[in-house]
Amino acid sequence: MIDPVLPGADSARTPPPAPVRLSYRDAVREALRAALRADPRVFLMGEDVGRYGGSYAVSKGLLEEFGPERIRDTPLSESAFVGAGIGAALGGLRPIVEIMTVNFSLLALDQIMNNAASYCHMSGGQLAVGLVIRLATGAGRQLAAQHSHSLEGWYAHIPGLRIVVPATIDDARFMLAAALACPDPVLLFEHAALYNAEGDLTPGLAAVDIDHAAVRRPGHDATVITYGGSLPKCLAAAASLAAGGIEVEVLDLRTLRPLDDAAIVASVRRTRRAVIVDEGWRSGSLAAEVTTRIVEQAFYDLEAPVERVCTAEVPIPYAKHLEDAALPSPERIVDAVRRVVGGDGSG
Amino acid sequence: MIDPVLPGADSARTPPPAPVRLSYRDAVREALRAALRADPRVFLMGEDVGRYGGSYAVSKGLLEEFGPERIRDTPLSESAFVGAGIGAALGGLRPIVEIMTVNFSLLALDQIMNNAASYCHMSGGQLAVGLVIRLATGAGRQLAAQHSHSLEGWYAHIPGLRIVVPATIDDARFMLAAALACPDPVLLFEHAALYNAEGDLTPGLAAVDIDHAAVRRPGHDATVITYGGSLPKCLAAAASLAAGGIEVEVLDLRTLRPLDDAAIVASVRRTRRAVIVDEGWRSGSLAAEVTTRIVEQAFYDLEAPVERVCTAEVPIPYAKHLEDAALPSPERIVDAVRRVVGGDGSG
Amino acid sequence: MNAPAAGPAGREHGLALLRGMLRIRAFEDRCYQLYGERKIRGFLHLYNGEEAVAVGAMRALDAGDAIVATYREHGHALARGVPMDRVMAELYGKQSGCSRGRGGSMHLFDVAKRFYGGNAIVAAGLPVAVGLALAQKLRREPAITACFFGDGAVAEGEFHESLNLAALWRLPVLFLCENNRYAMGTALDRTEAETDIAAKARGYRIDAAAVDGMDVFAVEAAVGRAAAAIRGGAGPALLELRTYRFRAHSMFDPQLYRDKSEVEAWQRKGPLITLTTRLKAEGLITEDDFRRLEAEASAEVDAAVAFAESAPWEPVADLARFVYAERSA
Amino acid sequence: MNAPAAGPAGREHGLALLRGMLRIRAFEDRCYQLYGERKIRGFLHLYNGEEAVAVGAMRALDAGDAIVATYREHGHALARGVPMDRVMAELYGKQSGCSRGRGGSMHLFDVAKRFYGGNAIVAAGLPVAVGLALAQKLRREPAITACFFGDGAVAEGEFHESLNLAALWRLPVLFLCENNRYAMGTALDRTEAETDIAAKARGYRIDAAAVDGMDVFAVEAAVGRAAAAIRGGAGPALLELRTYRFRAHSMFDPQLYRDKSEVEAWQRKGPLITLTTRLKAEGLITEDDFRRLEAEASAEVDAAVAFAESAPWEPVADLARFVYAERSA
Ligand SMILES: Cc1ncc(C[n+]2csc(CCOP(=O)(O)OP(=O)(O)O)c2C)c(N)n1
Ligand SMILES: Cc1ncc(C[n+]2csc(CCOP(=O)(O)OP(=O)(O)O)c2C)c(N)n1
Ligand SMILES: [Mg+2]
Ligand SMILES: [Mg+2]
Repeated sequence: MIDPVLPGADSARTPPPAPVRLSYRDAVREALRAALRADPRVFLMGEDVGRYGGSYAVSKGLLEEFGPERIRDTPLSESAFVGAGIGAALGGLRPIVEIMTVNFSLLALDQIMNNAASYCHMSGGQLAVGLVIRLATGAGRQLAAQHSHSLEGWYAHIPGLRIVVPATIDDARFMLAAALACPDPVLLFEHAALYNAEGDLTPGLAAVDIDHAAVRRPGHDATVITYGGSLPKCLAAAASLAAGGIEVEVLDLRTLRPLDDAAIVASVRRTRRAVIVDEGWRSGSLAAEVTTRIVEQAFYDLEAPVERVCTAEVPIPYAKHLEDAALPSPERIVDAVRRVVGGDGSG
Repeated sequence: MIDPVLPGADSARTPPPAPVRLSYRDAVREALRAALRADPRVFLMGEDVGRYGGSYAVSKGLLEEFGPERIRDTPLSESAFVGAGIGAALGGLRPIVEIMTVNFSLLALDQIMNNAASYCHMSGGQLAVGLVIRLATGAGRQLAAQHSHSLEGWYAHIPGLRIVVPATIDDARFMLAAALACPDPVLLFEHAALYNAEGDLTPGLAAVDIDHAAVRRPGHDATVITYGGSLPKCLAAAASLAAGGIEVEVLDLRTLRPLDDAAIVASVRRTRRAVIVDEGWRSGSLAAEVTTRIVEQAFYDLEAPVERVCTAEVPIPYAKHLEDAALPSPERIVDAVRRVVGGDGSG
Repeated sequence: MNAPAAGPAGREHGLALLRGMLRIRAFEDRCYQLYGERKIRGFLHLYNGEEAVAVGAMRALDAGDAIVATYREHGHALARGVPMDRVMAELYGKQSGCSRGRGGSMHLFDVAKRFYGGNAIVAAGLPVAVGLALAQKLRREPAITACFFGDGAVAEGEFHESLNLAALWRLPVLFLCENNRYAMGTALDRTEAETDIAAKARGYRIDAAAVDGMDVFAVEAAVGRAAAAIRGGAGPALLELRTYRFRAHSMFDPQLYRDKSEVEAWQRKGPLITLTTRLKAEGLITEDDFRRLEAEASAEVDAAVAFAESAPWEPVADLARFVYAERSA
Repeated sequence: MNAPAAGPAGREHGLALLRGMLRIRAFEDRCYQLYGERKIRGFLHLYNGEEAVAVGAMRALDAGDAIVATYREHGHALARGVPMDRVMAELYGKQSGCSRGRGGSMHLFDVAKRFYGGNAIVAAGLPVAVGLALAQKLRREPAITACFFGDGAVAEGEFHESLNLAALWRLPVLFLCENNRYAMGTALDRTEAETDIAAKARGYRIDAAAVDGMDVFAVEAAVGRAAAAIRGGAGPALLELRTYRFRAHSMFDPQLYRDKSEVEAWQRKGPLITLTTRLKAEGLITEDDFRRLEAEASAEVDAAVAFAESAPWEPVADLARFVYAERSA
């Protein structure tokens, strides 16, 4: 698998190691392993995280290394084991709860919104729910309506939660530690289509923050704002636009709550045009919030209406051609960029 | 209580009766009674709808009139009785399921999103879930974080659902019938703060649609777009602005999904300025969606950035002064209108 | 297990059950192959080893009864009479599929057969079944609702809420728990403090029994008895059907959680072997009969594949259809 | 009811229990009055009639144990030792309230007392209690978690999921069901097919017993025994505490669902009358003792009201504090 000697905090003095190539899946696993090693209060709990090795093979091998107390298979009881994660956090542990996919998190929403997100405020600051919930998210694998939700943007509506979305190998490897260092409930969304993606860890990198958006490709003709599973599509669109002479800046939001307004506004002020790409259903999408923030904070800088490329407003169908038609694609992103750059959007 | 001879479809030939004054609560009750009388397939089910008379006294007296089969008290099992409503609809009945408040609907979200909203599409059109779910919503009565949600805008993200929000006595009285006539799952949100509001039924009115927004006050200086429990606040703000010479148009969305884009755009094209007022938390609010639609469809008509007046991003606190500070108020609406009319919003 | 002895009523009965089970087995084996060929995609959960449950149960139910199933429901759909070619076309994602290609393997529907699907959220079918039964009761219909779910579903809150509601309101619903001993990779004794599922039903005052789910006659008899009682007004019942899944949970499962030897031991008492051996021993069928039924099943699957291959695709322009019901003009 | 006879260990014991119950009664009666004066707002659920449960249970628990309660939790907070003035200030919505005025009646918290609140979503505290107990077990603490909930909570899926999880993992949690026979206006037999709550626990292999919740000694003894067993590693337990709510569900309840005579019958066997009569009959206390304790309770409530009246308001500028944890600098 991967080089066991990963760059760590204490490697600061040694020369940066050679780049390590690994998959997003392995990066998440390495993040889990590092967290479990670093802090005895950390444990992982969820359906089939142990014996089965995780439904996406993310936690494979961890049961053997850390034992069943810390790699804890749960019954199918999403509400109870998420609530148990909340309680365990209050009791002094640092739980990582895996909800196999975001689709099943609806069963735990009461615990997430009414308890995890509310305890701190409603106790006047006495309770801190230092809980990380990991969820696979997204469509694209023909899993049909009940298994294809992209609800991270929807969850970002809820005060009291932090929503983080690793889109790169570096973030898959290091966002978990930042989430665990945070005293608040953090939902960490991993797009299932990314697990097989491979890439290099940035040599010498030992940590990332979960506060700032990141420019993944600089450009000046328009800003393409995205996150998670849509980032590769945006980068592909950017490359093909560049071939046609249009240089877009690709901004990876990384954290959906709280949003990094400064980074969004700074980029849009420069490029004066924005396209938001987001796998959520269009109405009420995170893209609507980002659009609104741009309107609120950079209205007079805009040269064209903001465009958004989202998922069609349908429960995701099984058939591949229908599913493809429902989801954001590099082609749709290219078209949207051309519209904002051409300035012929509407009006 | 109220005149039993309500205007009905068959009263078209008789002269319109004198205006009937009643409370929003009584209007909803009358709507329920009329629906139960009109169609033997209709029944009402939920926690404490029968013996207790409804937690907001809405269904008081219905058990006596229609009996326990049709006014059906349920155990505290939100997921099961919402799912049972779905199944009963599939089985040929026309259930009205009451979830006592939207706060408890989180426990039924899986049934709502993965079943009610998905069955039609995922069965290729074979299943129609003709179910009406009624929910009390909103804050303002010092009920604290777990009992003060305004999630109707959040629910409007979900394809397959229709979201309707009666804000007036007429709509409280007649939207239910329109919802029951619709073959799709309809969520009908009643703001708890409206139940005691009194008003006149429009004489001769026998039905309303659930497809169109309605101008509740015409004006030309700006459009204030709102719905539900915020409508009275907007009308109060409009009145006080009018005293200062600013005439705003107040648009009541009535239906949050699907949105009546035509009405929104038509009004904003006229006034060239918009303020959205929505009791949802600001980030990811319905106001963001409405703002984005205006940007997408009327960008070049806008003279100023759209403003939104939403709830502060906090779990609602108990203390009155804090709760008041968190919620939209006529004062905050007036200020926002002054900003868009003054044109000094940002930039 | 407290189901009394049951056996074939004669040659035709035996042949019918065997035919039903062979059809499912042949269908599932072909699906496995077609998945390898990428004709079928998404999640695919096969029913090999559990055929006696669907076939025995459906035979004991009436055509007017409503059926609710899970994502592992090919067998239920076929045994219920959903045409095999339309099921196969669905797995291909074609317009002629029983869900117009929108559902796929986990969402087979056929309202004409009162087959209410295919649900991919564990336990989410139970409340819906309760509602279908509520409609049957309020409409004074003679029908009942049969609801299939796995052992894994028992841990979900909806199991609890649904059983209570059904019992409280004395609804005509038959809960059929297919206990194949695993929920994905998690064995029952690692998800339930009390592993006797039938015993749990008592907490709701629901009649319950465990049945040998490898014995199609036992299943048919138990479901028949329970259905008759429910139809007679006895209120809901639960049957725990003890069975075993021969294949992996889905196509992505390396099966780290169980030994090959365990699988083999169960295969030796598999429902098809057991039934065939018994029918032959009782002189009701011959090896030729078996071969003929197998050939018929194979031919039906061939025809279903041919149908699916040549079936049309839904036009992309129709993507947004059926999000809302189409009102007849 | 299978709790063996239990009684006072002596005068001090009896006085302590009586004091605890009188404090709650005096507090609740004042709350009722203050609601009428609009000093307290929102939902207010009073505990009159159920005092023996909180007082008996808390006395049997250790200071290190964690407590999870419901929206009807004034009694639990007071019995646990949350200062009465801070509870009253909370009901006033003041900054000095035990939740800084943000929680109100339904959300009393005091982490120093390991009092984890006040939850207004029925049954939502159970999973949290399971998690607290998981932490206690993994951290090898000697403490246990006691989780209070009403009879209405039993129908919720979270009851089922939580009991199973606690039993499966043998967690040190004591489930305390306050069966006051109604969930708002719905009597238990109209929400549960099986109304014997203790019997339900068997479906999870959890030890359970029903206890006379009007008898503070019975409660104390039963909770003490259960807590000791749990501390000894026996795994979770459930007690059904049979009690009755004397007042309306909340301040908005016209009580159409029960007869005055039923309430009066229960009031005659109320926990305070029963205890006082017994202590006097056994010669452990006098009428003077009773009067003194009542006066003390009344004085404490007066002081709490005075404290709440003069306590400061949280500045509006601090509205958005505590949405996220404040990291120490
Ligand atoms: C609510 C929910 N949680 C998790 C999953 C993921 N999942 C799919 S199938 C399955 C196992 C279910 O086991 P069981 O109910 O025994 O049915 P079987 O697959 O054995 O037929 C799980 C955990 C899901 N689909 N729904
Ligand atoms: C999930 C949920 N559903 C409904 C409600 C509304 N509600 C508040 S209290 C209550 C009754 C609860 O009864 P019980 O559990 O017996 O507690 P008691 O009030 O009798 O102490 C209901 C239905 C709620 N708070 N939470
Ligand atoms: Mg199973
Ligand atoms: Mg109760």
